[in-house]
Amino acid sequence: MDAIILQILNGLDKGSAYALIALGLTLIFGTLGVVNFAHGALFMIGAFCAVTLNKILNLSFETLDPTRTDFLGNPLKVKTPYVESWFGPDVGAAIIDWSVPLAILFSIPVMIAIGFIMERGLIKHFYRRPHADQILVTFGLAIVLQELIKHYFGANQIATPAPDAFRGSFDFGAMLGLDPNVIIYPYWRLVYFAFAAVIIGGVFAFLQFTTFGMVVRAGMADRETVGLLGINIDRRFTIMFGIAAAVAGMAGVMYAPINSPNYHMGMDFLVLSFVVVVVGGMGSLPGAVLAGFLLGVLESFASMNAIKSLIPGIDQIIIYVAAIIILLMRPRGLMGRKGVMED
Amino acid sequence: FTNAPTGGSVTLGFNVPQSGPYADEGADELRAFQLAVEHLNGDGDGGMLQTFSSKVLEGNGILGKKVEYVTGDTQTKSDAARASAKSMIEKDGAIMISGGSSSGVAVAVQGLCQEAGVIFMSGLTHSNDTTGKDKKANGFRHFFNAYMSGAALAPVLAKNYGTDRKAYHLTADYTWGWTQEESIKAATEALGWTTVNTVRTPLAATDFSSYITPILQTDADVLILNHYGGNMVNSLTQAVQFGLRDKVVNGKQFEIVVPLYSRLMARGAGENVKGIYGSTNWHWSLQDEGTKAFVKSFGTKYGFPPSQAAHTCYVQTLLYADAVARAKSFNPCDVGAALEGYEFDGLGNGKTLYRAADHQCFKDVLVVRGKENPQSEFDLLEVVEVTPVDQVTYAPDHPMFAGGSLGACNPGA
Amino acid sequence: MGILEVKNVGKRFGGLQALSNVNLSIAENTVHALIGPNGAGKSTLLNCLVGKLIPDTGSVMFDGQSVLGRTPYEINQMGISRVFQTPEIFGDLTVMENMMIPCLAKRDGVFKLNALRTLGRDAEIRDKAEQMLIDMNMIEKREMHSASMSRGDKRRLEIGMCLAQEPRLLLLDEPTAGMARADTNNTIDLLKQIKAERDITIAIIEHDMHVVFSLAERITVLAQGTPLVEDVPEKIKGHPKVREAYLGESAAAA
Amino acid sequence: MLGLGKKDFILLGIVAALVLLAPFILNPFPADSALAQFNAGYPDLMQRFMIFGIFAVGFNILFGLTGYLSFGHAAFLGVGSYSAVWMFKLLSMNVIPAIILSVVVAGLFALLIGFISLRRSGIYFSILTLAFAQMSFNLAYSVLTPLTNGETGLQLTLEDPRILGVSQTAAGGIPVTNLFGMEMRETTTLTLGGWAFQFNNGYYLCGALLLLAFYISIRIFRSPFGLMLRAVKSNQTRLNYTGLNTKPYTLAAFVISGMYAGLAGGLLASMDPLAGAERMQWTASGEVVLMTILGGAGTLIGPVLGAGFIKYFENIFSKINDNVLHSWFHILPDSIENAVIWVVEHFVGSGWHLTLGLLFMLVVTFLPGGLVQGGQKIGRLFRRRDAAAKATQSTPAE
Amino acid sequence: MNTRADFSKGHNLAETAPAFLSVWNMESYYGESYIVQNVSFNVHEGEILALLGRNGAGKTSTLRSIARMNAPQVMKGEIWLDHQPLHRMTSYQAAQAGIGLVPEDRSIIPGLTVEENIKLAQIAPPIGWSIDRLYDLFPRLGERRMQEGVTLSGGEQQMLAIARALARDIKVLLLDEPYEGLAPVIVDEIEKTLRVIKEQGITTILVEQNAVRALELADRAVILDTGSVVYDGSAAEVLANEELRAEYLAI
Ligand SMILES: Nc1ncnc2c1ncn2[C@@H]1O[C@H](COP(=O)(O)OP(=O)(O)OP(=O)(O)O)[C@@H](O)[C@H]1O
Ligand SMILES: Nc1ncnc2c1ncn2[C@@H]1O[C@H](COP(=O)(O)OP(=O)(O)OP(=O)(O)O)[C@@H](O)[C@H]1O
Ligand SMILES: [Mg+2]
Ligand SMILES: [Mg+2]
Repeated sequence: MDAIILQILNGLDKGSAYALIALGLTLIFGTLGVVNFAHGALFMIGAFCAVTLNKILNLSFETLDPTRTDFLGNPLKVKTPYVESWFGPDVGAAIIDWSVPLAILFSIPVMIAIGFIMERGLIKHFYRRPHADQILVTFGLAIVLQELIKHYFGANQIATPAPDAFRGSFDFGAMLGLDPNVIIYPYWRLVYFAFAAVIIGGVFAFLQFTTFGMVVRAGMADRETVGLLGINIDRRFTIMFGIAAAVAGMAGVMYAPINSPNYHMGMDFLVLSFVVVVVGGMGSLPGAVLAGFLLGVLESFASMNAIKSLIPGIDQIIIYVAAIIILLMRPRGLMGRKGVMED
Repeated sequence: FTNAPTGGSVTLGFNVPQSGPYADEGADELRAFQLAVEHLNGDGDGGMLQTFSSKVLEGNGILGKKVEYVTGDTQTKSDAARASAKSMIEKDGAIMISGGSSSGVAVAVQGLCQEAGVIFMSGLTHSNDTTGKDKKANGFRHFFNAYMSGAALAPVLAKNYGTDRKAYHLTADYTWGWTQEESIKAATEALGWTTVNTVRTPLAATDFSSYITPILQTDADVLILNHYGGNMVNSLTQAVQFGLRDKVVNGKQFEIVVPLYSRLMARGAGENVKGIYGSTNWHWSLQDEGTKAFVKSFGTKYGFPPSQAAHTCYVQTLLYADAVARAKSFNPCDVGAALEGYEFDGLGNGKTLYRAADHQCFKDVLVVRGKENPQSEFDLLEVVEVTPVDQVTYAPDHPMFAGGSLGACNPGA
Repeated sequence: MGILEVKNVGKRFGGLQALSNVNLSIAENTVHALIGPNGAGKSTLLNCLVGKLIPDTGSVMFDGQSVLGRTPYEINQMGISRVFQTPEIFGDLTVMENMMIPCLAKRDGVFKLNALRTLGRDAEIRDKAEQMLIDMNMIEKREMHSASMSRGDKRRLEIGMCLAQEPRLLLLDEPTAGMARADTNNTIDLLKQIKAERDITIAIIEHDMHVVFSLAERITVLAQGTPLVEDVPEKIKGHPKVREAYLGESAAAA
Repeated sequence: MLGLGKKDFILLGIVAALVLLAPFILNPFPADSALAQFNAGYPDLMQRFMIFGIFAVGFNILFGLTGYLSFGHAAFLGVGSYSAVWMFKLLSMNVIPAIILSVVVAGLFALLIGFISLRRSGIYFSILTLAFAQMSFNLAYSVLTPLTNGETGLQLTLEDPRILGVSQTAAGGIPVTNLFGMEMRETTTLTLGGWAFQFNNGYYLCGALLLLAFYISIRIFRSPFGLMLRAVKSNQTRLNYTGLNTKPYTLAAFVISGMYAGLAGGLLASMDPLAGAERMQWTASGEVVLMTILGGAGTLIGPVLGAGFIKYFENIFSKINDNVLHSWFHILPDSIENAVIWVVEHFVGSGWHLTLGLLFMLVVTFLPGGLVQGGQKIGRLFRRRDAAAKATQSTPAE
Repeated sequence: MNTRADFSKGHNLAETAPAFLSVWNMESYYGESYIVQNVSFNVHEGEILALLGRNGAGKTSTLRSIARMNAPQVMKGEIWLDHQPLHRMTSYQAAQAGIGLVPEDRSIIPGLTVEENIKLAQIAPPIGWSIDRLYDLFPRLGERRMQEGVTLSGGEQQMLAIARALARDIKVLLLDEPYEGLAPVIVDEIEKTLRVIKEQGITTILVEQNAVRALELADRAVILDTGSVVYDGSAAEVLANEELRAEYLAI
């Protein structure tokens, strides 16, 4: 029983990560109709916003400490971050400690700018091109972004810890009056879950309660006609792209403490996020979110030992099996709209 | 024989991961190779050539031929690695291939070199199979292996954590992971530990939460992570996040063990490695002369200390050159014969033997622990014990290594 | 007994009863027109005949066989061809290629794996397609990319493609809409000629009364999903209900 | 000729000539010159050009004609490779049975996957194929290790129970793949001055099969079947209402292109008897998509060009290291040399991916029809210049 | 016949124009094919102009050029609407400047209901008729307001397309074959509507295959043939002139 509750928690948590990535992707892929293979790269860049901010906050001046030596036997250079010298060691250390949450604020303008540049500079020429061309160009872009990050940050993962305040786990069991220390869940993952809920809610509200969503949907179905009605669809597409990039970026920032970022993490998530979006159904935001949670929970259950011993390797393929079954049972995924990318 | 050097130079092929998750390790290997070539050609400070027990290398290349090298990208895929190695052999006339950062690639390239008739001096490969069931006459491994990790680590674990422990394994679901799991399990069980469960995790997994929470349901009190690279960083970070290390089970503090450590990658786990035991082939903080010489020349050139992967690649290059010089021939069979059963010292791991029966080096193994108070960004691990070679030696027909045979050496066309 | 017998067909879309109790019999070798106000259910009825929609009730028999439950291509192979209200052609292909496809479908059936035959040397198909293009007065456009034709031309091409299949029953949904008067007249002539030359039954939906009255031998007026009247053209023209609900003053005067 | 039109026959002729002369064409620089780095005329790479050419040509039959974008085609290549290696292990080192088996197995596998996946179209189809391929990859990497040897890949060993043949050669090695005794790896080297041209048996086998594959693909493009496939891409509704069942057409195209992939896989294994699971990964499937689009989807020769392009970068650019750069630029003054090298090294060696990514973007942005379109543009430029020259010549005459 | 008498060829960018809507020397291309060939005509405020010609004559292309759609591309010439240079605008700017086009394929937007299709037209200013007023004009649309626009019957779609144009406050209404697919009674209705619109001062260009009907309604007529203007004059004259009709309209 505890095991099941824990796996549901895991599933929801995983699901919120999937849903968040899929949400950003579906804004571009499901709504603008651009097969954006660079979406994973945006997610990765988001995570590197956290790394970068951490680096910036850690910018240090060096002093030589003659009493200690480095690995070559020379006097050791001791680094003191500027923030610590400016704000005092305590406040400074606290700022550095909180670099991941701070990076959210940092990432929003950065990601929106990246989204704008990407859309204005590149993607806008590809709305009318075949999907295959979009794949080629965004894949190229993803590689380029990835290689740039690799060049500046290396290929290894970079530890990007959450603030100390979020270390440790919340004890659900104790709260519910069960055995303590059995149903525990890390604070940061709970934060991630809440954060995902807020972002998903925010995006939904924006698209639901403004006509923006309808206009973009219409623009994707028939740009020409929307233009005839006096609407500057290009601008809205750009905004949409910016939002999508920001969502991807924030998802990345928040994920950094769970999964130390490296340049490759975008590609690792790419296939999965496409699967989630398509299983959710093209053009449907709720579908993407639902599929994210569904696949997250399924994956968690499939990795339970009891199930694994029954069907070896099921945890490796559950997502794909589920995708196949869902797509065969429902022609347009869970909630897909007719006619969107069906040809 | 294949690619017999005709002109004034001889070409070595360094096949390392330049893309993919192990690219940094590959880059470090490449640095080491370049340094080795420099030293062989008599440039630089000579590095370990000064401390090497064999003195036949004179800094004038190999057998008087200048050493040149070509590089390629394995992409950590056996296919790509073989293609790259083939191009070195077919196009550039490389006579020895070295490098690599995973066992799958090592075994695949070793097989290729066997068929093509060149020598393979493997880089970082830890699976038992490389010199076990997949061993090849033309292939040689300096790096240690999973069995040795287990044999070295188990006594230290028993000493620190007691002999009455219940272990839970998370294992990367591919050949290397399996051999490591098997080795560690056997070694720890021999000392009285029990194994609660061994769970395979998909290679592509990045979120291990659903493999970690079931541990909370068992009475296991040690978690052993048979993971490497990104898997290791993520599973360790997440296990710590889940508060495993703060847990007390069966009245004992819960512990995590990472049997194969890589300093480069441990950085990705940050604080979380502190106090965690593991093993490693070599570490720059060793104080023997060979290590000091190598760290000095590497550190002076590149500004940071070398990794174990760099060390093994450097050493392998010297060993190959030395074997050629001693055999006075580039013929792979002669070189192989010179390496087989060769005993040497001064290359950082103390006295070492290249065993003839399986082409595996036998030397001391380091047990390390994540350092509590690192002095610098490179100072992540501390050596807690140097396990003597006798303790990690096994019979060539040990069941974990059985099944293959070296076959005959192949000098190629 | 007509070649097409529609009995009691009904079709519902959500809250809308698009067709109810439609009974229709089309006699072999006649031209039968379906007219009626917009949204009367004419196209829906056609969709039920070709397998695009499955009626909720009733039966549809073509030449004594039921078409219900068959796929569009099976129905087509039975001998029913259809021209759509908005032209459906192979926009990426040339006019000639467009025309060859129905010829191939006629000859080779629903599927034939003739992957190693060369189309360019298939004189039979080529001649037939060319002849059809000549008949349709489009031969000079044979190499044209069909998507870049004007809409009237697309429609003519589609009619030609359907005729090339030599169907026994040809269903035309507003075939001359958007066609210039001259081409409309040509099309009328062509249909009359084909009618005269071979055994073919034509059901035509049209709002252009000129076309309807030039071609039709019988007319059914559909309104709100049910047949209002069915009669010969002369009677329909003067029918007061039809005048009021559909024709209006100007058309009736024409 | 051969049932081809004149243009197609010429195209086939050109491809045949290129295949035949590739050892010369791809080796333009003397072996010890600084630019020898750019030579691609060594057996392994030439074989790869041919093999991936076959793969891409087959993929193009599906994607270029019907527009169905399969994202799991690498699975067929992988299955082909595994079948071939098993054939070598169990039956004989002759490549013929191995290749036949790989084509057949890949075809059957494609039939199964295609039958299910083709129930959907558009992106839904793509994701279905992707899911199948990723499943195959994941299983091959771990659970199916007894069959696939997992991460390491399926290799020949000294203990293989070869029915028609020996487990070990007299010298104690593993026998090599051959075509009725003609060893695939056998290479004759022709040294002419500073040049060393390599002629490899395996390469010519691959070349012959590429020509055959290419020829069949031309025939398919020009056949009624090919027309139907293009019609599927253009308008399925019309096709249905013209009495044609689209499903068997698309399925046939899917199976044919799966068999091409199987052939490519079988050849890969015949040239180098190893079958790795990564061959089935989505990146491998993505690669063939990129090859096809890059070269020009729907064109006959485009996919072959695209395959050559990508494989060239992967194998040649990745090998240019600092050392090579220094040898190129050492004539420059030190500071400039270092600056130049600093710039260039981002794009070669471990930066080869960056170059590839940039080229993808440039090609698709400026040559929407892929490399083939680039070729046509250049061709037109010349023709126009010719025409202009003629025009100026003829003006005075008027 | 008074074809382009009002201005000289190669007219430069004067900031005023002789008429409410002026098209000067317009040349448009689909890719490399030259379709609208040096077309000029004027439309006065409140006028109905019938634009006639055979299939493929370039009528649709002319309307699309005026509405500044992406294809065909106007490569040369000027288009002025009420002193605004349309030729320097993109389609949405032209629409905001007062152009309303009812395209020949109706372009109902998939995925949107009838009402959403109309609402969409009222997002960008200036806004014209209210939704209720449009439903009064086309009660049929009111009945189907929640239905997906593309599932409407052909005639209903036509109504929706016209309603959508009127939902914006336009100065010029470009109608591409508005009667197509409509029952004769409805055609009568729409004709009446066009008269109402005219009274409100909206200028209309009407492309129609049913030339007689169009000419009866229009004040003036322009006839195109293979992309060029071959007649520009009063509508009545065309109706009266047997030869003209036979030559260009085949009626
Ligand atoms: N898929 C559908 N969903 C809901 N309603 C539909 C659908 N298809 C058609 N309808 C409705 O059914 C009615 C009949 O439509 P149909 O297309 O048959 O009319 P029609 O007689 O062909 O009219 P027109 O002459 O205007 O083409 C219309 O009111 C239409 O809105
Ligand atoms: N997208 C396109 N690409 C290339 N050529 C086109 C395109 N659309 C139309 N044309 C060509 O432009 C010419 C004019 O077409 P247009 O649609 O303007 O004619 P039209 O007068 O509206 O004819 P219709 O009465 O048939 O609608 C035709 O010859 C047509 O072939
Ligand atoms: Mg209709
Ligand atoms: Mg038109």
